[in-house]
Amino acid sequence: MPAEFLPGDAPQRGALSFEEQDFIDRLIASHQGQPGMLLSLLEEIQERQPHKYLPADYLEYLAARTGIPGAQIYSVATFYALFNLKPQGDHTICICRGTACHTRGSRDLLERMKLQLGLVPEEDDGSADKLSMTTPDRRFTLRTVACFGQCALAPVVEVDHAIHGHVNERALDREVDALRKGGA
Amino acid sequence: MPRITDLSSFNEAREAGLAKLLPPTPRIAIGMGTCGTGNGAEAVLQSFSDAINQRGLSIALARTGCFGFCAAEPLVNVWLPGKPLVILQRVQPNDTAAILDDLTAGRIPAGLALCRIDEWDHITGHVKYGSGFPEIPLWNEIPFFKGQKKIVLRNCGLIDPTDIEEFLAVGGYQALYKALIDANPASIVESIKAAKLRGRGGAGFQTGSKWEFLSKAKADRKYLICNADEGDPGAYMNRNEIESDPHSLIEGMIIGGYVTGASHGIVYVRAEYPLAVHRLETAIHQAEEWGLLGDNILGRGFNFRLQLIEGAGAFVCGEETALIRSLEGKAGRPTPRPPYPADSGLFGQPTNINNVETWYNVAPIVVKGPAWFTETGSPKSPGTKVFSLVGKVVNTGLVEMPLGTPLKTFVYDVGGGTANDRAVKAVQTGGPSGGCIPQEMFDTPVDYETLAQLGSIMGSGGMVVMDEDNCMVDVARYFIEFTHSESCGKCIPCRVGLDKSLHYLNRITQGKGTEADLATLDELGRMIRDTSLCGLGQTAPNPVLTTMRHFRHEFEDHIRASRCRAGVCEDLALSPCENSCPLHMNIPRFLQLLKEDRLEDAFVSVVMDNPLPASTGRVCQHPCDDRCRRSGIDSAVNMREVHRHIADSIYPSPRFPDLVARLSALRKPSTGLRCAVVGAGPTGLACAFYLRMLGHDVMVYDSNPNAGGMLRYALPDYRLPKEVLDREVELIKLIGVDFTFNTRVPADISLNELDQRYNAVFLAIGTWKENWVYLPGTELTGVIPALPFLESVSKRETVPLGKRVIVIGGGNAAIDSARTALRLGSGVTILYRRERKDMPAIPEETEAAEAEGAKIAFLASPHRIVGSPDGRVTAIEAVKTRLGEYDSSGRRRPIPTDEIVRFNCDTVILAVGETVDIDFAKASGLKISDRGLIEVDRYSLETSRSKFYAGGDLITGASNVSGAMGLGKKAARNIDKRLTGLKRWRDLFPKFEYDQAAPAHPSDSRRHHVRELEAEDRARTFSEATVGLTSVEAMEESCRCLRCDVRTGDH
Amino acid sequence: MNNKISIRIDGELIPATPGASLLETALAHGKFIPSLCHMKGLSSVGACRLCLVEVAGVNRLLPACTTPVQDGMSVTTQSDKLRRYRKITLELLFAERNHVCAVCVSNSHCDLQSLAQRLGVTSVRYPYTFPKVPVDLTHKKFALDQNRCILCTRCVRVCAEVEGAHVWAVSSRGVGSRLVCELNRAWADSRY
Amino acid sequence: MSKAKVATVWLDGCSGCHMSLLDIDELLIDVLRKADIVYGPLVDAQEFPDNVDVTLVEGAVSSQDDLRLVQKIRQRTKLLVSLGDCAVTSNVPSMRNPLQPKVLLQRAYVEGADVNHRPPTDGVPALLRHAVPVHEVVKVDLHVPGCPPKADAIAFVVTELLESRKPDLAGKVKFG
Repeated sequence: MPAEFLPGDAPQRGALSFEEQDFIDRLIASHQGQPGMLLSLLEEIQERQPHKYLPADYLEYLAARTGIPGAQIYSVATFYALFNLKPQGDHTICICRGTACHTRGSRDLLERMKLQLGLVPEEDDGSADKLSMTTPDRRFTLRTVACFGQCALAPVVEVDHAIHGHVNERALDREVDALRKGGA
Repeated sequence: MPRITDLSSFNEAREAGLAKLLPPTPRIAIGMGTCGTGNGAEAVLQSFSDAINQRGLSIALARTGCFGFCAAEPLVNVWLPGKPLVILQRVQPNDTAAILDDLTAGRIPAGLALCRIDEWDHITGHVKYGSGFPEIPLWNEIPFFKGQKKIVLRNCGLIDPTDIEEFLAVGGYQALYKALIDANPASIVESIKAAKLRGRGGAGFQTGSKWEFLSKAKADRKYLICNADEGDPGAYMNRNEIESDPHSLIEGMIIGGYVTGASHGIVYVRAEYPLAVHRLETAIHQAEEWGLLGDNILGRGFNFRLQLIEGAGAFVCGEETALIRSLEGKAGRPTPRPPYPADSGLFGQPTNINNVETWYNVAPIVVKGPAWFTETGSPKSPGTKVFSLVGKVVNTGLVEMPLGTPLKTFVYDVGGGTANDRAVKAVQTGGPSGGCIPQEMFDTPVDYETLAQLGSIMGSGGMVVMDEDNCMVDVARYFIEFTHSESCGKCIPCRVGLDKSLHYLNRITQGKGTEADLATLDELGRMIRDTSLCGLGQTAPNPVLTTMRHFRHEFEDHIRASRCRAGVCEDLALSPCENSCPLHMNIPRFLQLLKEDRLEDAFVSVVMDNPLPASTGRVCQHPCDDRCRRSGIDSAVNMREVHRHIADSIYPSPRFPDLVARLSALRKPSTGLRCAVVGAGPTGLACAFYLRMLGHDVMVYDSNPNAGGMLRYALPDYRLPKEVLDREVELIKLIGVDFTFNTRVPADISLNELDQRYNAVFLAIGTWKENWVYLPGTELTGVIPALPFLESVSKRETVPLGKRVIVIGGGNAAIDSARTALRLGSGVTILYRRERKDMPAIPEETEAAEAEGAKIAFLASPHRIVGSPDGRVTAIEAVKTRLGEYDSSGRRRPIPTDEIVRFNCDTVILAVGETVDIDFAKASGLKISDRGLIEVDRYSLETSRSKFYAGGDLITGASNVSGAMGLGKKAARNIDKRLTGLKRWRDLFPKFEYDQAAPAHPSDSRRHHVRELEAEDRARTFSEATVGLTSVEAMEESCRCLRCDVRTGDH
Repeated sequence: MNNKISIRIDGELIPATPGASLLETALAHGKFIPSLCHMKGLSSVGACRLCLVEVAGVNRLLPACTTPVQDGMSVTTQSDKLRRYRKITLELLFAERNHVCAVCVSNSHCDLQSLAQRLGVTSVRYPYTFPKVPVDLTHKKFALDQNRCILCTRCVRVCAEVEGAHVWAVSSRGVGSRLVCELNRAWADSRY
Repeated sequence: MSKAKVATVWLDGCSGCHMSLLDIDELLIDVLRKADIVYGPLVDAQEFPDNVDVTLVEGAVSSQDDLRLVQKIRQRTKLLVSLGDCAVTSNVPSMRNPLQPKVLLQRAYVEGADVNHRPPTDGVPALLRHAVPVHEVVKVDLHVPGCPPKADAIAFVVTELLESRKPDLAGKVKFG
C-alpha cells in the first residue's frame, strides 16, 4: 500500500531550496495514491537534473514527505537500471548489448569506445559487458543497455538520445570527435 | 468536442477518418516508427513538407506507423485516388522531388516501389484503395510478406497512430461498441476461451481462463495490467505495435475491463521506448476526449480508467508478481504464488496481467468470433504471432505468421537467408529464456509445445538468426551474462547459480575450461531450472542447456583444442585473420616485420608458420580476407599476396642459402626417432617439415616421381609455375627431409612394414579418384575426368582435346580444366546445376575463366551425352533446373524442369568432385567412417591403429590446399607430443621483437590487387597469369593492417 | 471452516489445518524440512528454496513455506533429487560470500553451518567468489558483517513486520544485492 | 600384507590439523602398525616419495610452492584427503582474498612494519592471487572439514581408509 504521510517527520537536511522542495511537493501531490507512484517520482526527479541522477538530498526529502522508508527508496533506486546515483556526463553514449547487436559486433564497439574515451574498468567493476562509466572530466558517460528494441538496425548506439543504426567503429569515432570539438 | 454516444456520431467520426485516409488528392504517409526515424524518416518528412509548401501542391501529407519491413526503411506510402496504395522503400530526402513530380503527373515512382495494396483487411474494417499498377507486386507476393497474416499488425503502417479518426475509419472501437451494446460480458469471456487465445508474452497460458478467474473474483476494485515492459533483447514487436497502433491496445483493455469487472487499467511500458510512451499517452487522451475511455463509456454507464507507467529497466518485471511489486513502489522482486494475482495482486486487489500482443487479439475475436480465429495457426496454438526476425538474414523486420509455421520459412523464405556466403547455423528463439535451434531442425513448426520440446521457448517472439561467424559458447555466455545481471537476487539458485554458471562459461571462452566443467554446468543448469522462484530463473539455463545439447562439439573445441572456429572468443585467437587461417599463420607479425623493413625476419616468420608460402600465396582460398576487420573501413588487407611477395623475394635471391642456414639452426637436436609420411602432397610436406624441425628423421613416400602432389599434378602452370614449387620442395629437402619416390603404399611397401620400421606413420594420400556420375554416354570417347586430364597436361603429355569442350561442375577443378582447355586452343562452356553464388570455386578464378572466353551455363544439369555411331561425343543435353527448397547446406536445391538444352561438343570433362581411394585402408585395420573416409580422433588425428595418424583428404574428403596443410601441421604437433611425451611445440617457434602498437589512424592506402595479364595474352600461354605485388605495394598493404593482435585495456 | 484435513508427508498421514503452510504443518509434527529464510511469526518469502518438496500430481517442486496444505495432498520431503539440489543450494551459499566458520562469532550456533552438517555438505564444489563486501561497525551495540549475509531477509522482515521500523532493505540486485540501512547510511546514523 | 604408505602435508595452515591428528592418542599405535608414514612434518623425508597410498593435506593452496607441491603429490598419491577447513574451504588464509596481494604485502610489510619497509623477496614464494581450497587445483578424493577436525573424526577416517573403505562423514563433521 502507498505509505502514508507522517506529519511529524520534518525534513532533516535543509539542503534543498524552496523551489526544489516545492517541485517535489507538487510532484508528490500529482501522483499521490497512484500505482507506480515511486517509480514515476524518481523518474521525474532524475529527468529534471542536468546530470540525470538522483541526488541524495532529494531522496531524503522525498522520504520525509511521502513517508516511504528511506531503505525502500534506496532499494528501488538501486534496483532499476534507469536510475543513477552518480552524476552522468554531458554526453551519453549508450551501446546496445541486445542479442542482435551482440551478434553483429557491439562488443567491439564497446571496447573501441572505452579506448577512445580512456575509460579503464576497475577490478571490482564486475563484468565488462554491463557498465556505466563516466570520464573524470564528466564530459562523457559510456553505458550499455540491455536492448533498445531497434534490432533491425543492429548494431545500435544512442548518442545523446539520438539512435544511430548500423554503426561501425569509424562512424562512432567520428561522432565522438564531433562532440568533443563541439564543446560543452 | 466530439464525443461518441450513439451510432450516428460513431459513423460521423468514421466518415471523417475515411476522408483522411482516402482524400480527393494524392496522399503521402511516412513510416515514423522508431526504426523509420532511426533510418532518417524525419528528414524525409521534412523534405516532403518543405517541397509541398514551396510548390503549393495539393497533396495530403501524413505520418503513419511501421509496416514491419525494417530492412527497407524508411518506408513511404503513396496513394493516388482510385489507385492502389503503393509502399516505397528506402526513401531518402533527395528522392522526394522526383516522387512529387511523379505523383503530380499521376505516376508512381516505380524505381522505389516495394509493393502495392489494392485493398486491406483491417479485420474489424476494410479499406479499398483502388486498382492499377500491375507491374508492381502485390504486398503478399514479395518474399518478406508472403505467408504473413496480419491480425495483430492489422493497422500498423497504414493509419496515423496519432489520429483516432483514422483508427475509427478502419473499424476501430467497433468491437468495444459491440461488446457494450450486447452487454453480455460472460459470452465474450467464452469467446476468448473458445478461441484458445494464449498469452503472447511467452508462457502461453489461456487468456480466457485468466479472465474468468478475475471476473469471478469479488472486490471493490480490480486491476487490469498490460505488460509492455518488453525486455527480451532481440524482440521489439511490442514497441512497434504501440507506436503504430496504440488505440487497438486501449480498445482491447477496455473490453477486458468490461468483461472482467475491472475499473482500472495500467500499461507498464519500458522507459527505453519514449516514442511508444508518447503515442500511447496521446491515444489515451484522445480516447478520453471521445468518450471511449473514462466515465460512462459510450454512454453505457461503464467506467474504466487507464494509466501509463514507465518501467525503469528491469527484465525481471516481465514476471507478473515482480511487475506488481514494481507498481507498488518496491524493487521488482517476484513473490511466490499463491497468492495468485487474480486473488490478491496489486495492493492486494484482484489483478490480471496480459502481454501487449494478447490485447491486440481481443477486438478481432470479439468482432469475428472464435471460429474465425481458430482457422489460423495450429490446433493447440491458434492465431498468429509477431516475431522480430533479426540477425544474419537479408530481410530483417517484424513478421506476423500463423503459429505452426516451420522455422525454415522464417529463415530462408521470409528472411531471404544470409546476405553473405556463410551458412546459417542456428536460430535463437525466446531471448534469454529460450534456446538455440540448430539448422538441422529447421523443419520444426514454431508453436509453444514444439519449441519447448527442443529446450527453447517461443517467448515474446524474438528470433535471432546466427551463422558460422557466431560462436555458440559465446552465445550461451552472452545470455547467462544477461540473466545474471538481471537476476533480482532473491532466490539462491538464480542469484548464485547463474553467477557460477557464468564463471564456468567465461573460463571456457578463455580456453581454460575442462570437460568436468560441462558436467557441472549441466547439473547446475537443471538445478536452477527446477528450483528457482520465478520464470526468469526457471528458464535462464535454457540457452546453456540447448547449446550444450545441440552444439556440444563447439564446447569441446574450446576446451580440448582452445579453438573458437567462429573467431569470436578473443582469448583463443591472436586476431581474426590468424583464427581463420587453417595454418594459423601469425599474419599481423609478418605484416609488421615487413613494415619494419625486416624482409628476412618476415620470411622466417612466414615459413615457420607455413612451409609452402609461395604456393599457398598463389592458390589459397584466403579465408582471412573475409575476416579482416579492415573491410569495415574499406576492404581487407591482401594478406595472401603479401606472403607470396615475401616468399618470392627470398626464394630466387642470393639470400636464400643464408635463410636455409637460419632455419636449420632452429631445428631441434636429433631425437633419433623415425617417422614416415605417406604422400608428398601439401599435407604430407607440411607434416614432414615440422617433424624434421622437431628433430625426427623423416621419410616421405610418394607414388609420383616428384614432390608436390596436387600442387604439381593438378594445378595448371598458369596458377602455380613448377619452378616456384620446386624451390619450396628444395627448402624442405635442405632442412633434411628424405624422399622415396615412385613407391606406392601399400603395393610397394605395406602398412605392416611401415609399422615395423617407424615410430610413427602419417597417412596423407590425396584425392585421386574422380567421382563418376552415371550419365548415359559417359562411355563415349571424348569423355574424360578432370584430374587425369589436368595431370596429363601438367606432365606435358599430349591430350586429345576437341574444339568444343564442355566442363561439368562448379569447383576449382572445373575452372582449372576450363582454363587449361582454353589454353590448349579449345572453346569452353561450363555447365553448373546451381547459381553463380553457389559455386565452390574461388570467385576470382571463375571471373578469370570468363574473361579468357569460357562460357558458363548456370542452372543446367547434364542429362545425357550424345555420341556418333562410331562412339565419339557429339553433343551433351542438359536439363534446365529451377531452384527449389533450401537443403541442409542452406543452398536451394536445383529441381529439373522439362526444358532440355543441347550443346554440341566433342569433349566432355567431368569435374563433379573427387574421392579418396581408401581400399588399402580397409584391409589394414584402419576404421572407416560413415562418409567412407578414415576415422580419426578430431583433436589428435590418431587413427584406430596405434602409431598411425591420418590427415588431409583422407579424413576430410577433397578440400583445399591450406586446409590440408593445416591438418599436416596439427598431426606433426600431436605425433611429437606422443613420441616425446613433451609439450615442446611452442618452443619450436622463434620469438620476434616488433612494434606492439595499433596504428592511431588507419593508413589511407587502398587494397592492392595482383595484376592479371590481359585476358587475351594469358589465354594463349601456360605462363603465370598474375604478377605479384611490387615491394612498394607489399609495404603499403602491410601498413593497412589494423593490428587486431595488439591487446589493449583490461586484458 | 476449521475442519481438520489430512495430508501425507513421506507416506505418513498427518492432520492439518486448512490455510496452514506445508512447512508449518510438517514442523508441527516433527517432520524436518530444511529452510533458511523461514521464521515463525514472519511472512514467508520462498527465497532460499531449501524447503522445496515434491507433491504428487504436480510436475514441479513446490516450496513448503508458501504452499498451503490441501486435503489429501501427498508430499515427499526426501528424495535423491531433493537431497542433491539442497546440497547444491548450500554450496552455492558458501561459495557466494566469505563464510569463514572457524573465526565466525556464530560458529556452532549458525543455521547455515548446522544445516550443512546435517545435509552432509563436506566441501563446496564451486569456486569461491571472495567478494569484497562492507562491514558496518559504527553502531554502539551491534555490527553488521555482510561477509556472512545469505540474504535470507529475516532481519529486514523483523524490522518491518515486528518492529514497524523499516530501517533495512536489500539494495541492488543479483549477486550485487546488499543489505542497506535506510538511504545507505551508517547504522549509527539511522533513526533507530 | 605390506604396510600402507601414508603421507601428511602442511600447506598454508596453522598445523592445528596435525595436532588434532596426534590427538587420536593410542590409536596412533594401531595406525603405525598398519601404515608407514613416509612423508610429512612429523617425519624426516626431504622429497615426496612415489606410490603413496594416502596423503592427508592440511592447509590452503596460497603460493606457487604450495601449488607445485600439491600437483606433485597428486601425481604420486592414490588417495588424496583434504584435512581441515584450510584445505577444504581455504578458511583463514582466504581472508586476504578480497584484497590484491600487492595491497596486502604493502599493508603488512610496509605500512605495518617498524624496520625494513619492504616486502621480503629472497626465498619467499610468490603468492597466488587467491588462497584456494586444494580441490580447486587438483582432484581430491575425500574432504574432512573442521578447524581442526575432531580427533574422533580423523580417527574414523584413518581407520576406514586403512580398511579400504570410503568413510561416510555425513553429519560427523562440520565447517569451523
